[in-house]
Amino acid sequence: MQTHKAKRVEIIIEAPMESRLTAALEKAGVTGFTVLPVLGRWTREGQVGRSGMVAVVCLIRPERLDALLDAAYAVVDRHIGVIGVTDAEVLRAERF
Amino acid sequence: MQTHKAKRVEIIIEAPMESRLTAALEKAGVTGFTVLPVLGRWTREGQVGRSGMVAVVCLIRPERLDALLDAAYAVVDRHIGVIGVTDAEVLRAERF
Amino acid sequence: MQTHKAKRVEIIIEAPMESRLTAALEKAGVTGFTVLPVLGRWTREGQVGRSGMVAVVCLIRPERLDALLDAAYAVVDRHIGVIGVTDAEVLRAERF
Amino acid sequence: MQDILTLAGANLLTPTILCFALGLFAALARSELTIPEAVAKGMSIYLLFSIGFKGGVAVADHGLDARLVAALVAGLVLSFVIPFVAFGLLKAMTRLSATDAAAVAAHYGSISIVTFVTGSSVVQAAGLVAEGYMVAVAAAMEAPAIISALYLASLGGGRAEKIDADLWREILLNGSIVLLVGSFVIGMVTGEQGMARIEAFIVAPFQGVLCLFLLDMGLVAGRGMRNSKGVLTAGVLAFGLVMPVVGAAFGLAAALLLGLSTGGVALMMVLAGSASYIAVPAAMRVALPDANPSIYLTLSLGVTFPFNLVIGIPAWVAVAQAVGG
Amino acid sequence: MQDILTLAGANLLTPTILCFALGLFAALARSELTIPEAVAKGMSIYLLFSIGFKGGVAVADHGLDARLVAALVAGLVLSFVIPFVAFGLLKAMTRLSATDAAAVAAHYGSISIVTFVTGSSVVQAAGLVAEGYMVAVAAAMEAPAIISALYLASLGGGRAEKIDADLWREILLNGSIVLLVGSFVIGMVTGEQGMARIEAFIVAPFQGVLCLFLLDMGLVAGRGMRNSKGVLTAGVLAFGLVMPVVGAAFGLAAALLLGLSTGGVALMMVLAGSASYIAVPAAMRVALPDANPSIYLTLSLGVTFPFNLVIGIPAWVAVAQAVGG
Amino acid sequence: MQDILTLAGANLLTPTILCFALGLFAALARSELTIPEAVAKGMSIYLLFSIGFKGGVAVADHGLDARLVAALVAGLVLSFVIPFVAFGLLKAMTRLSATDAAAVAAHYGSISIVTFVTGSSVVQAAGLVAEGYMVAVAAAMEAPAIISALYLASLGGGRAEKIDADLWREILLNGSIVLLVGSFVIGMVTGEQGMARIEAFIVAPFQGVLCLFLLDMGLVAGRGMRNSKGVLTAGVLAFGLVMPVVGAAFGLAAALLLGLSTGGVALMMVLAGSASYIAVPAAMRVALPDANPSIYLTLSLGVTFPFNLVIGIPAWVAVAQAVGG
Ligand SMILES: Nc1ncnc2c1ncn2[C@@H]1O[C@H](COP(=O)(O)O)[C@@H](O)[C@H]1O
Ligand SMILES: Nc1ncnc2c1ncn2[C@@H]1O[C@H](COP(=O)(O)O)[C@@H](O)[C@H]1O
Ligand SMILES: Nc1ncnc2c1ncn2[C@@H]1O[C@H](COP(=O)(O)O)[C@@H](O)[C@H]1O
Ligand code: NA
Ligand code: NA
Ligand code: NA
Repeated sequence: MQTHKAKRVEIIIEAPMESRLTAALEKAGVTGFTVLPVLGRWTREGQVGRSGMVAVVCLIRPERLDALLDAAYAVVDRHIGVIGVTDAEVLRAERF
Repeated sequence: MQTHKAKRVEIIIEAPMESRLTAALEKAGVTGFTVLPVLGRWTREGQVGRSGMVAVVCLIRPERLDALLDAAYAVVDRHIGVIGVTDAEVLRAERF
Repeated sequence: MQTHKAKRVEIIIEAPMESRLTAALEKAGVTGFTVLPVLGRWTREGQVGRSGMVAVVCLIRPERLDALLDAAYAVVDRHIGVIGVTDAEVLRAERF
Repeated sequence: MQDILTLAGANLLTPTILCFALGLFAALARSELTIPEAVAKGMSIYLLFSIGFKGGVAVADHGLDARLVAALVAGLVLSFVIPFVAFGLLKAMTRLSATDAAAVAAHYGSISIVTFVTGSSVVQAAGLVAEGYMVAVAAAMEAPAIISALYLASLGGGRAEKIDADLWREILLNGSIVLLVGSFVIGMVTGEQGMARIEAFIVAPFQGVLCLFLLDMGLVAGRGMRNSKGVLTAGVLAFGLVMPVVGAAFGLAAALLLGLSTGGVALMMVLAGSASYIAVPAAMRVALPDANPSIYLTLSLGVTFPFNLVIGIPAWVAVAQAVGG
Repeated sequence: MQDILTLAGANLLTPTILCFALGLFAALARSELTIPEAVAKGMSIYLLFSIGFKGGVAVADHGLDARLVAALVAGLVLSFVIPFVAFGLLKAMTRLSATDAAAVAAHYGSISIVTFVTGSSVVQAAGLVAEGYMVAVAAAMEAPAIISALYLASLGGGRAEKIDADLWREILLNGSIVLLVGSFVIGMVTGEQGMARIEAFIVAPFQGVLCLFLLDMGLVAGRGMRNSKGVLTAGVLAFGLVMPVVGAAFGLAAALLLGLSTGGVALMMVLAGSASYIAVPAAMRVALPDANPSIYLTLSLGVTFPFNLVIGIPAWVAVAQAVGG
Repeated sequence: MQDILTLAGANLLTPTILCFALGLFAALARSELTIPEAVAKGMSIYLLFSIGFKGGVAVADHGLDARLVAALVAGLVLSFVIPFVAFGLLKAMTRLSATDAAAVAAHYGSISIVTFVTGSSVVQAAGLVAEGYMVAVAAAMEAPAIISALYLASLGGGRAEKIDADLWREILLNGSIVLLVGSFVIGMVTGEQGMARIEAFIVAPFQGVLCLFLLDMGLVAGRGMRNSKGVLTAGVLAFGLVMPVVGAAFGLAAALLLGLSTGGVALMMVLAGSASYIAVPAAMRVALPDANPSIYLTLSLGVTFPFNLVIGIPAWVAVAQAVGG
């Protein structure tokens, strides 16, 4: 099956920063991402609201990686969390 | 530690299609997969039942990749969602 | 943006073994990991307590991979579950 | 008319409606207030179980009404027929594609169980007693509309999936049908004795749970509105306000033909005038994946649901009283 | 005998049992009805807290019974001993490996708290009053069977993990033991005054919550049955029906030796005849990972639990009345 | 003094406090007992809704008190001012960095709604009636402290983020403020009539839900204590015990100036003496990411919250009675 080169970026970030991160990604031209819940550690900081960490996964064309990382880094910078990048392939390149 | 080449396939798909996808994977000879919840966007389509998106992760032997992608593609085809593939290594090849 | 080589290890393991695995990882010098929930199959083994499977994701420096895999393997050994490793890159190497 | 306005006013200032408004406000103001998915599902299971069980007990009390079967058939027919009406209206009022129009039509042929639950409590507050088997009618009306819609879509050249065995099962045994019919039967079998055992759980706290549930509905509807700016044209929006009235009129006609009680007339109007936002959207994702969910969800949950809550239900109750009294 | 059948019949047509049946039906018919994990856990916490607290208040009311300690010891002994009986029966009736047989045996030495909760409500509905400390006995019976089973497994050549400090803690401080004993103590300390404060929460809605909880149990048991087709041979299945009777007989003997009240006799039979499906499976995954969970979970949850619910509990209550009256 | 001790003793042996202690014990003993996140959030939504609604109904009943606005202003001022006091104390008593000290100060200027809820039920148990609008005061006190703290942090050279529009919205429309104020308004609008509809849900089970919620708080606080060994120096710990007394003294002064009722005086002390662990920590993660969350969370949840529950609340009630009577 025909696949296309892509990068898989995984950003683990504090939940209160999630909306800032996804807004930055959208600004940087990212067309889609998926947010996964992370099992909590103690910092249950928002019992009515947001809490803990989340993982944001994003598959993008390699040439857009730098724009994405710049945008993500600007948000994560002083915050705890991790940014990892993997080589990947995707089906249906028209969706990216 | 001894590792073996494998492919890591990650399929992000609408929850109402999950059982169709996993049935297709099993038919295609996939021996195992893991389903992760995805944090909801608005489409809370099934308050009693299934809703949102899920991520299906599957580690398989490289030679089985094509069969898996064909099976997955047939299900996902007209639906929203993403299929990404990464090179990986696994321990305990006897389990794959 | 400057990135650094790393390994991404993904361990899918029974929830009752989670604390044993993470303790072993910490002993092996792993500085961080993320635990993701897995959508249950039938074995709802702990209605007050822990249940099902979890996915433990860990980004580490390549040179530490073997120590990690040894530690993880000792815990997972006789248990069901999967250990997969992918090449990755990380930002902010000082955090690893 | 005066009556209707008074009733609508009284209905507006109940905790339930105000909770819905609070949810809408919070979502539109982008507050991060959320009710966890699991809790919302838990409350909806509670409401379905309670309403089904109470319906069953009512039937056990008053004996099986000869009209039960007739009412069920009427419900099935309404659910089959209304999508054709809705489709026609959509074609006249909007520029939606055949596929989108068919998907929307399915929602309006089916029913919203929360609208029904709210309607039941307004009927009761008005001092009326409806037939207990109306919950069975509600369950009967959930699915047929889907079949009509898929037929309409394929007529219109859309690529509707075949309804295979899996899809049939998903449609006919969807969670809310099973829970509603199941608890109805349990209520019927155990009757007043069963009620005595679990009354403190399913009757007394009902209104309060409904409040928090509608708060969540408001949050969900409000977030939907925010995310689908520009999805709805004026024509589509108008459809979302006109169609519940048209549906309710069909419900009224059927109810009068059946000779239902005043409460039953009101509930039949509520059912026919309501639009699904649970069972049908899930079925559409599987069977009509090319239809745009933003359109049908925003219409059903963001336009018609609030309309029914605030205007529709009190109006139908008043109409039923005018016609019945 | 007549009595037993009448009681069983009456027991069958309660909302609780019918809810379990509805869950079973929905799962076997592959309906997608589900109760969120978090809600099911929440209900089980509620039930444990309520039953523990009520037991404690009962003890506070009636004073500490001299038999409390004797009953606790009896519970511990039963939990230690029954696995040996179960293991012997399994070796005679089935071809399970020593490891699998030991794992199954652990489940039957331990107890099912939901069976106990249901038993308590049947005992109460029969107009009987059991000793409040039976909840403490229930807690005492959770863990010892695990130790017997690991011993049996290592005898049989199985690779049981050593019970290290972590595992001891997990076994002895598992969630349901801590919650049950904790709320029992809180009930004992705060007595009627404490009860007055939270009665509206823990007493009145109890039966209703139990209904929804058993609905979930039915769903879980039914899904287990579907997924484990072919796992259970006729011999294993027969064991799942015989063992609760054997266990209950042991419970009866112990209860008569202790001189418990009629209600207490019934509950001791219920406990000894029930099989764990929460604490023990988790411990087995850690300590006997080679044992097949499909076998022990299907047996415990899919065979013995429904048997106890429908036949066992009413039968034990009738036996207790026959013996006690 | 005698009175205070008796009251404190009576308060200690209530189910609510004992449930908190059970949670603490379970967590410190490393039991795996947990309450699902979603259920804990559900209970906190219930408690907020209930307390807000009841406050609104009380205001509807007694008419709008002239002191409402004055009390709101007093609450705002307290929340703005207390962080400066706390910051000064921290600088004197500890070696925390300016950033950490500012973050901690924000928590003590803001309030803990669960402490308030518990305080309300102790006030009520003592036969006192507080002003209904105290819940509005509670809501008003949530946010201002954040602004003071960011000012303090930037004074101290810390890198506080600018409060942009998003952050303002998150602070002012955080979930608990919206729910508390919203349900307060709904209670005020629907009054006794609204109360009659949902009383069985929001009044009767309240104490019981609070028990399970405090069980969860105990678990969370206990796990926090375990995970943050060594984080708190003796000075920081002392601050966590002294600051609630200082805060309560400010609250007392404000309440006397306002001329509140005895119950109102007690609640104002409870509010001023309590420390946030929900809204403020989330805001600090965004606005002061360099501050160490272990410090402020352990202090607020692991030290001051239990102190207030066990000693603070009964003491403030006794003081209010001494002053007011
Ligand atoms: N590039 C992407 N990377 C990761 N997930 C994506 C991506 N695009 C879409 N998704 C996921 O697929 C769902 C449907 O997206 P779409 O196909 O863009 O409508 C989204 O909610 C995401 O969870
Ligand atoms: N090939 C695989 N890829 C991804 N996850 C797997 C795979 N095989 C097993 N798993 C996960 O491991 C669990 C136990 O599977 P098993 O070891 O096959 O009994 C499953 O529930 C899956 O979550
Ligand atoms: N090496 C890592 N691999 C995966 N996740 C990590 C890693 N380090 C930190 N995390 C995640 O980031 C969160 C914050 O960690 P830290 O930045 O170490 O305080 C943790 O709770 C983990 O979820
Ligand atoms: Na309809
Ligand atoms: Na047993
Ligand atoms: Na304060």
